[in-house]
Amino acid sequence: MEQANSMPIDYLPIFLQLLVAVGFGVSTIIITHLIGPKVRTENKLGAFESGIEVIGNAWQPFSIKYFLVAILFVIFDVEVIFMYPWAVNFRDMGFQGLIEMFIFMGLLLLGFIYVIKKKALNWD
Amino acid sequence: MGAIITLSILALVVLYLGLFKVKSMLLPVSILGFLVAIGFLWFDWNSTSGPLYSGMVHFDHYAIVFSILCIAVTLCIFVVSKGYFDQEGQVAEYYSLLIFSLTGAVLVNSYHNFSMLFLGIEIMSVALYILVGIRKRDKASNEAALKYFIMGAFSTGFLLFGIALLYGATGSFDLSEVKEYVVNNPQAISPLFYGGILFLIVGLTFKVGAVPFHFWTPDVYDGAPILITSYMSTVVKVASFAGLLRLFSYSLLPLQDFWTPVFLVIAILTLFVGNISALMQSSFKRMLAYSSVSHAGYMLFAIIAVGATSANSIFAYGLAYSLATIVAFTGLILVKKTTGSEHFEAFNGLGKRNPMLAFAMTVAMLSLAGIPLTAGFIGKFMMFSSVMENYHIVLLVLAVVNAAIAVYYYLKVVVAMYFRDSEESCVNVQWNYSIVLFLAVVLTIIIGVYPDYLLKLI
Amino acid sequence: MEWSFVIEKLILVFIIFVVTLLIAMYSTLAERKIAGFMQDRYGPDRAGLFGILQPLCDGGKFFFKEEIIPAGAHKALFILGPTIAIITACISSAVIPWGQELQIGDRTISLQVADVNVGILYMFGVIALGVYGIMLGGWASNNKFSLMGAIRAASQSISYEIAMGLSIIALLMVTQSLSLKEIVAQQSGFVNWNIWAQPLGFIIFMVCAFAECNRVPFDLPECETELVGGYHTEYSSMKLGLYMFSEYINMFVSSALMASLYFGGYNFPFMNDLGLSANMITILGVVVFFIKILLFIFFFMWVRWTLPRFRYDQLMNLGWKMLIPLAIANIVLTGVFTLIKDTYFS
Amino acid sequence: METVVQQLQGVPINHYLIFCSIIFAIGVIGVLIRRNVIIIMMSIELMLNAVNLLLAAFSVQHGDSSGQVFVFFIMALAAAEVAVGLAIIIMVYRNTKSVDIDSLNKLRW
Amino acid sequence: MDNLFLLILLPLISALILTFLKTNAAKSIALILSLLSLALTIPFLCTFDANGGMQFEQNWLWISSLHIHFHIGVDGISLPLILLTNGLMPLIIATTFKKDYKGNFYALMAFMQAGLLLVFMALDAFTFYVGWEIALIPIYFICALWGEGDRIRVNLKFFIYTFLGSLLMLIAILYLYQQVPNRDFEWTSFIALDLGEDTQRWLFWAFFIAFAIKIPIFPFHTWQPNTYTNAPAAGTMLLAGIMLKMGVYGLMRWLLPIAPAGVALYGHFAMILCVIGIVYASIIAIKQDDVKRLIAYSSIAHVGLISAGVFTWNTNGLSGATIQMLNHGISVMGLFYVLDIIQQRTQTRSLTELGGIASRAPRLAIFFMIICMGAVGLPLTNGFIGEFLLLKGVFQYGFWFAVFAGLTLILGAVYILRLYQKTMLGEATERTKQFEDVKSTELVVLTIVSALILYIGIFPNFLLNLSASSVEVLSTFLGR
Repeated sequence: MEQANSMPIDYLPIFLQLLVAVGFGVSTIIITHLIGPKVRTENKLGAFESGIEVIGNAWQPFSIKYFLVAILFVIFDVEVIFMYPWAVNFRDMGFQGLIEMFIFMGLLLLGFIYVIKKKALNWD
Repeated sequence: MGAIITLSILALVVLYLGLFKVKSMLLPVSILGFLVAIGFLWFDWNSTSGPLYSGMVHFDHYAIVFSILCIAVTLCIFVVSKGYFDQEGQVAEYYSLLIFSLTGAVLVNSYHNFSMLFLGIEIMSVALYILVGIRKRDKASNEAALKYFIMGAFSTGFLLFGIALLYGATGSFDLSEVKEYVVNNPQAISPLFYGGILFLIVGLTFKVGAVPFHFWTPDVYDGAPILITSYMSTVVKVASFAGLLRLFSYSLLPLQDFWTPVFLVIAILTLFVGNISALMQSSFKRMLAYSSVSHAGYMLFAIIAVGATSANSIFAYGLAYSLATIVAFTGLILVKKTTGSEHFEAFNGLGKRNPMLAFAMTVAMLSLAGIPLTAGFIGKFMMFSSVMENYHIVLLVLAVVNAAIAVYYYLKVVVAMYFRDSEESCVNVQWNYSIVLFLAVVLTIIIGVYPDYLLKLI
Repeated sequence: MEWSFVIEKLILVFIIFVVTLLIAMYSTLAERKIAGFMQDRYGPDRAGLFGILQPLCDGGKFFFKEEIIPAGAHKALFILGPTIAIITACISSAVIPWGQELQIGDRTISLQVADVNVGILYMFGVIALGVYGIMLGGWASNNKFSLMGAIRAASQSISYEIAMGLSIIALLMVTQSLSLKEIVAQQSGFVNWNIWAQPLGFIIFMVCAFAECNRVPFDLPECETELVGGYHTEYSSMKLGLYMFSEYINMFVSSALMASLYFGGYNFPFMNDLGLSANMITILGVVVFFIKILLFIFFFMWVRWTLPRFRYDQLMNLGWKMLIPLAIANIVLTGVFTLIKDTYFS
Repeated sequence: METVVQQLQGVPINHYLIFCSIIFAIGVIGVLIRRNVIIIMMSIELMLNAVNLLLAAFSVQHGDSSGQVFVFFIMALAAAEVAVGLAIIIMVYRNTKSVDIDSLNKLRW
Repeated sequence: MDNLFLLILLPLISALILTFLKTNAAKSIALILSLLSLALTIPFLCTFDANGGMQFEQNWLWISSLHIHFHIGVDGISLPLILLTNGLMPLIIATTFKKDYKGNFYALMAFMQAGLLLVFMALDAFTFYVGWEIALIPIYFICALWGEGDRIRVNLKFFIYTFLGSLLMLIAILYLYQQVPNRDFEWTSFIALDLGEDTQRWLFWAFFIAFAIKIPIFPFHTWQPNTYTNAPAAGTMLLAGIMLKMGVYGLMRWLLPIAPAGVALYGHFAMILCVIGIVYASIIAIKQDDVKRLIAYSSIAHVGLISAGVFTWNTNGLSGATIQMLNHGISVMGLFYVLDIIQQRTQTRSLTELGGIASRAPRLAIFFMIICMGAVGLPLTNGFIGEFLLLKGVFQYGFWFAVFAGLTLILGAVYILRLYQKTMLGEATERTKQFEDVKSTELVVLTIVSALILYIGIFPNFLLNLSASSVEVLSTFLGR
């Protein structure tokens, strides 16, 4: 590849932008905190549940499906990571590289079909 | 290499068989697959040219022998497992995960590159994390899975740090190149390298369950379903040791003076802690768990006294231990079916309730204890003689004391079976159990009487 | 490498920042105006001419409203949520090439904040971080609606991230580079735009972009009919503003990304045949780029007022069962075609 | 400014080593002293990431890309491990309603 | 018919056959098979050439990678023991005819016989070790399965004790193996080794402890009285009659030739232990009320004397030990049998509850008298010639040793006569009133035992000739 290696210096501007963004975010929050009115009442500080009495705490277990999605995401996303280097270089690798990646994707797909068949992604 | 591919494909096929609800095919297909894999290994025997796939794996005789052992043991476990997991409703997953884990084990046996060691160990363990917890409602199983997971991942961290340090020192993950580095710079070995070895030792001893990194073993072995325990204490243990020995006998051999003392201490501690804890157990399963710790201690002897015969000795020991363990766990399953208990008392009167099973258990216990004319004796003999080769006489004396302690708790089973009475009914043994028991017992005795061929394998 | 470089970059960052905020602010107005236009009404038109000062009023109101932190909430995370949202939104634009180089005196000024060779990975990393803002905010509120919204948002965005990543891979196979600058530079003229090589990839990418921005028809996390305000139910004052802002900024950045990845970025047809000076081309390029971005933003809004919202299971099914297989198929096709072309037709 | 850049580019390997060791140690200590399973898992991830960083640093030092490939392996397996681990934790949580490691005391001798 | 291996094979086969016999016929079949074994031994006895060398050697490569051979052969020291083993087996089987043992009991006995024979024949250390261990397993089962009292704990102790000892021996064997230039376990290679004194020191202890536990020599004897007491009669006969000879034989075959310097250094100490054992066990035996315990302790005393004879390492001591091993086997078997008969009829082993049997059962009284005389070592009984030689040997070794060892004769006479008097003479008690005299198999067995005792006592030369030259050879190892 003809492109040069990135030097750490190339990331410096990103750092600058990060500083600006943080500065903006933090300052707005501080400013609103300072200039906004502060009249606290019990009702105002309670959780909003459309006017109904709050029962318990919101921090309790929720549907397992979301965990399943999260777990699947972790797996699939990491597998995708493997494809990035290949995708960038795949022309140099030619058909052999293609077939190897197809095997890899085939396995991924097998897993994927398994997940679907197991109805792990069915929301009902 | 054919074996690894076969096993991987087999795992997928089994998974999909389960998906398409052809449960009756699961066992035949798996067994067929195993046989094919063994066949591949068999035909590789004379064509061991060198590392394959840019030095990733190397199927030398050592790897082939251990791989066949692992596959064969798994085969036995499969045969026994017929009907064992039916109530779980996820038989295919169970089979498939076991095969995946086995693939990892084969990889650990044959690696020639640290990345393959790492991958192998991880494939082996990640599948097991699930298998240990396969009984979703059983709290013990859950807890075991969690403990195994945390300890496994933790030890992986150490293993990886060690590998990273070795890489930092040598610039390569290849075993040959690491060896070259050690051989070429005998004077100027980087401190990183030594640090790396220590971390590797920590990581790998975690995996083999040697003291002081053993504390997960009893809980996990106890909590897991019996068959999984038997898999863990046979295939996983043997494969881990094969991997350990491969690394230390091939790449790190020239630095023997550095790591031998470490293993020496570990081995002694392992023996004593394992044995003395096993002595105090009232649960047979837990006793086997601790005894497996102590067996790890004996197997470490081969690494302490690494030499021309250590591969053979660790193989003989692993084989004997695996056979006996399978019998022991199979017996436990059968007994648990009628009595519902995993304690020694469950075996009471087995000599009358089922004499053949009692005989098989007796042979297994004697083999574990290392009594002559059983395979276990040959294993212990090989270990002792290899240690003697390097004149670690003190170690040997300690080992002997431990062997005597071990006899006590192994005989506890025999005592229960023959000398105590029980009102429990007869124990029925289905044909699949009988086959495995018969084979294992016969092999144990044959190896015990005539191990010649076995000891010349590698 | 001197201080002038830093100052130059600071100025650039500042300009981009201001532009981003402006566009975000006026997107809110545009949204309502377009809604008006679509529904045949006026939209806001009291503040200034055509309501041009409306965003400023809204912003001012945000600042002067009372800030409420519910008693049951986790204070630190409650504040951290919107902060992370806005920060990730703001820094994601760092690797987008806004234009070619400007020549001022003997200085060559690049109109890209940072040219890193893994620009695309950077984008994805930052966008993926965005979900933390929503998740933390929703969880810290200790409100069941918020939590539900947050979880939905998280699930949705991670689900679509896979398809997005896969569609990008197909693009990478064409461009052979991870540097956004490089990718845009490859698309000079009109026929080289990646949209011609990757139509399917683009569609997948776009759908995913919609989902990542939580825009209709994928705005499940904040659907008023089910979840009151979604993850920001408990938020008020500028913290709510920050969430909204970050959402519009995300839309802006997504548009920019789509424009640069598939529609040539600052490239426009015949740009090298008009005989203009380099600086002129650059400036024209920037203008063209913004036109493309604005078109995309318009498209976002158009869709919002046209399509109904998905049901949650439909949304997940679309993501997992349609887009991922499609994206994989796209990769396979791209790979095969590219290699056949390389081997036999070159 | 110059010096900053040069220093950035010329960070000696020892600094990486020490840095990674510290992160690794934090991870190890986290695993050993924290009681919440989730945090233990995060500590383990920290350990793995320390290794990743170290490998990447060594890889650059040796001018050998295999170190970075190894990082990929680690990432992939860490993901698999996390997936399985999370599943186990959820399973345990559903049975015991707790993610505290001390509540898991069924298996003791 | 000079195939030694047959001798080992036959008991193994009979063990296999007997395992599956569940009927009463097992007893007779076991007896016939053991008689067959005995018959097979006769040709060796006849063709044995007492020249001090190994004979009827058989040598197969067993485990080639470790150069382990299956090497067996006999010389003048081992042949009497083989004779003892094969001779006592039918007798012991015959003693069990009144009990309801099944085939498995006899299978274990046959299996043990094979192990014992292997020990006595082995000329390869590995073979020896294997025999040593496999003789242990059946006796453990016999004692623990059919024993009485606290049999489980007691036998476990016995097993672990002996196992630990034998493992120590294994270390020594492995060490020697490493020393042999071409790496084998051959006895001839071992004794040809030129070992340093330091090595021989610990080698001595490794072997000595292993054998001392088995014999048992004070202070390694603690397992013995309980095990003997709780074992079934046949088991006790096996233990006392044959098995403890394994230890003495081991001393002579392995310890003396391999570590002569070790023996020279520590033999004195071992002698002291033996003598302490003699006196200690005799005194305890006098105090015993339980007849089985009494004999158990007497056994310690007798074997102590035999071991002392071995450690004197002169011709007298050694040949005394050789012959006394055989004699002690016969006498102690007879003693235990008589006690077993008494116990079966009276249901007690307590001396206080016995008495006056002689009047009810005169035949038994006569047999018992003969056996007791043999045990005490009166002239014209088998014990005399052995003890005479042993004491002579000990006297040669040291005067004071002989004095103390000689106590065995006096003390032995005391407790044996006390035993005889308390059981046979005096007033009949509750339990002995209905005492029936011996008949049928009991009669046969007792007759044979008594005949042997008298025959050897009168014609000991046959046995002495058998072992004389081998003992000569053995004594030449001293001071090497």
